[in-house]
Amino acid sequence: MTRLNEKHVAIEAAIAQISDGASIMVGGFGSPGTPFALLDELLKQGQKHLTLIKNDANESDIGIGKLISAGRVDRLVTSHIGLNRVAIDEMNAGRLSVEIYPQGLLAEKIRSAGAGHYGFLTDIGIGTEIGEGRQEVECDGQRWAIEPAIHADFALIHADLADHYGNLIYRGTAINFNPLMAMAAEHVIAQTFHIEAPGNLVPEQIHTPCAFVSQVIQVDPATSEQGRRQHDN
Amino acid sequence: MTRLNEKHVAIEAAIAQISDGASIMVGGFGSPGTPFALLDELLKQGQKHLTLIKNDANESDIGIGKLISAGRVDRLVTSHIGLNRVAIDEMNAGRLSVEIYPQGLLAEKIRSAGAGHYGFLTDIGIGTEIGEGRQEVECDGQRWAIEPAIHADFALIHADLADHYGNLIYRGTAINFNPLMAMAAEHVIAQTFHIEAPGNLVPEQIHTPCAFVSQVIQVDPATSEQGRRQHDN
Amino acid sequence: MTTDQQRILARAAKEITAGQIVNLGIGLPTQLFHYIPPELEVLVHSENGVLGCQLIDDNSEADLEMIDSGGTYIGTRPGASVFDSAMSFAMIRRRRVDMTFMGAFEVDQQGNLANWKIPGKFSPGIGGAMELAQKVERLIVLCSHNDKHGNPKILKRCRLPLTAPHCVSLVITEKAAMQVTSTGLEVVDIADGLSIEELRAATEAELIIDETRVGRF
Amino acid sequence: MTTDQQRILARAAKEITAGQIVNLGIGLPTQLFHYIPPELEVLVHSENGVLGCQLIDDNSEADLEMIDSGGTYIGTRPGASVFDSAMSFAMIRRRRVDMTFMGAFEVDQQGNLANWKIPGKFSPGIGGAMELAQKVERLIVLCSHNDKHGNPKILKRCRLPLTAPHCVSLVITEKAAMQVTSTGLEVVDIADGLSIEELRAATEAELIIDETRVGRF
Repeated sequence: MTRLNEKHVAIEAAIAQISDGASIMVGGFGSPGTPFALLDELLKQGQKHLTLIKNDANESDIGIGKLISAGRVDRLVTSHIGLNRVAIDEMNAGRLSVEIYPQGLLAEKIRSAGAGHYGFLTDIGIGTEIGEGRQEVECDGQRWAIEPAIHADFALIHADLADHYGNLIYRGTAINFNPLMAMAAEHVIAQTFHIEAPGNLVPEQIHTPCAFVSQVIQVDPATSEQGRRQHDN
Repeated sequence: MTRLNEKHVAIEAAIAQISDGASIMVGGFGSPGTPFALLDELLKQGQKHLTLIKNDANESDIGIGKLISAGRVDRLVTSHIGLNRVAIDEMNAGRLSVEIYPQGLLAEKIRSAGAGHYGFLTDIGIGTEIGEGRQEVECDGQRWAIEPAIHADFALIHADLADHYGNLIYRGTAINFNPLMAMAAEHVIAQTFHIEAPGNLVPEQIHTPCAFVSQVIQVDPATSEQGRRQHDN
Repeated sequence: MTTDQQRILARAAKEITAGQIVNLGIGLPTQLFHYIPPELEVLVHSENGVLGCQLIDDNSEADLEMIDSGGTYIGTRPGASVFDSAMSFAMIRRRRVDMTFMGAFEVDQQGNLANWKIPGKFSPGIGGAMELAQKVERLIVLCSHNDKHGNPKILKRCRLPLTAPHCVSLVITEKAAMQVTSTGLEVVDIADGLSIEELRAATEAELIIDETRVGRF
Repeated sequence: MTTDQQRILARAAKEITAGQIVNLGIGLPTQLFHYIPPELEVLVHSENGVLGCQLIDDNSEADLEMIDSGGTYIGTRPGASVFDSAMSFAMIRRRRVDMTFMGAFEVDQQGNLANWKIPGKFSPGIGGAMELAQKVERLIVLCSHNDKHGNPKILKRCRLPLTAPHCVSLVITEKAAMQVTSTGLEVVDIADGLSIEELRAATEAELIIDETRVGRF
């Protein structure tokens, strides 16, 4: 692990650790919680053949939508891509491999990696098309589907507030998948609007303890889609 | 579920819902987080043949230690009972059935019920005495042990702060098993030092959302072991 | 909003009572926000991680980190909490959400529901629908009685891939409110001015109708 | 505290460096708190749910809701967090704790550890020891070299039920610091004034000793 006292780094150096072919968990449900600045830096640096794990595909011109549109993503593990027409077209054209899970199972598969398990046993989806092809096991006279953990090389996280050790606090519905991915990935890069000195965060209010976080990057809300209104409904 | 607007009740009525033979999860790691007032009321009301699920057995003259000493507990599911001489003696005399799990597995078995799973797959303890007798399954060429979820009729929880809907905030190391048990048990009774009107808790700071909590009871720190210094080391 | 939709929503709102936790699916169900009076102690769950959301007055002053699962900017009411996606679905799988309202492509007289995929045509993913459908105690479908070509959506048996089997409690369309029972689909209420024959003609499912008990809405 | 224990602790403290996350087991390892200077940026993890604990000066003013896993009242240092037991052990199983110090009944030259049960005599439960032993990157055993009857505790093969197999990296006793390697137990340091022969006589395990490289402590 990165040492506590060496985590606050520049965005370029943090993202440069990602190589072609990497698997990357990306926080966010829609726009809130999506680490737009980290994704824009990834777009700029040019890594390709990426596997992304994210609840949704953002919209086509923001966040991971930009990476998909630029042909940089080979595979997407997700629960819903309905708001991204480009992702749907790329999937239908066979250029983007899309693996779809029910949202709560996706969350738990990531959390399962974060808890250090192989996976978990569920009754969700048994007998439906989306539950086909899973290994099952009989326990207490009933069939249960095995849902293996989802692992990744990197997680890109958006937090509201951090300290220099990498303790993270999220805000509003920007929490979503971020704390789960922070536990799960091998290497965790978190962007945050504010970085405080250790001691300035209340221990009970920390959502992700610093032990899970490899690097923290301070970003300006005004420089990315983080500060952009996405839709007007 | 209890309706949101009907959760703030008297301690007698809440504990009176528990019958003989009930299974009860009890929060706490040592003294912090142990719901002493709820346990004292349970002692007073006289329910017997209880199954308790708690990290430890407290000390013999406080908390669940009192219930064990009074012969009210048939079975204890725990990770360590080293500080309670009476519990050890009762176990050795065959009057108390004790089921021991590694602490993190105990936490996850409870959390697994709280997440609505059958259980999870782990490599913890494979090849050791404490890992014997578990159902195993082969996935990706490796053996994994199945750890089934632990369920309970009731959970007795200690929080620092609540609102009338049953949202809970814990403090310090009194968090421990409380939020996990609050998710897991069928019926969740939480004691708390302070009860606020809904809206007075910050949404991001709530550890246990009210959806999981059946009743909240206000207790006075001074009336139970909650305010007693347990040891002087 | 059409008057048909308003009729559906007004009928649906009667199912919501004080003290409940309610999930509103994307589309028409979200419009139920407008039918929940602020003083009613109800917490609306949205599966992206919030319990206690409510409408905001002025979208231009929205908090950019507060949306519901449909992407609408929202506020919170007193008693609200926000949490991660694992907690949000634990709440669902543990049946801590009392009721959910959802749209449907098809629903049938066994209470089967199809609302996520039209093979070869529409498959953006399932989102949170499967777990909500499978686990929430009471699932109420809000949908038009027929599709835009006039074909029935209330069927004998769903033909599309299911979201979950045997999950629907009540179906509310502009024509009727129909309860799923062990013996079939029982009509509770018929729309004002609609005859039983007209309702049967617009429906593929066999409807159980007790004329002495059926209400109007 | 005995001088033997002080010798063990002083040697153990050298393993802790700035920026680490360290877990201190119940008993002797907890005393390492006294050897971590406040200015050293180290967070002490305690498995009951705190990262960043430290000693408090005045026990009579202790916060009654702040203990470590051994039951000692503690405070926190800047950068600390508190969390539930699932999170605490996720941290352990995900190898986010860099190092743990533990006591031992027996340890052997394969790095096996027994420290939780003496059949028929002592079996209070395993607590968090198994997961710490199995998953923490670097496990350092702190124990007396021999039991109170003078019998060796550093064995060829453990006889008691194991906490975890092949988990120990380094063993520190009052007589030696011994590293577990693929070829056996290699002596890194010998206590001042102790001869190699005396060390071998007090030890059941076969010791690998390179006289030109071994240090003193």
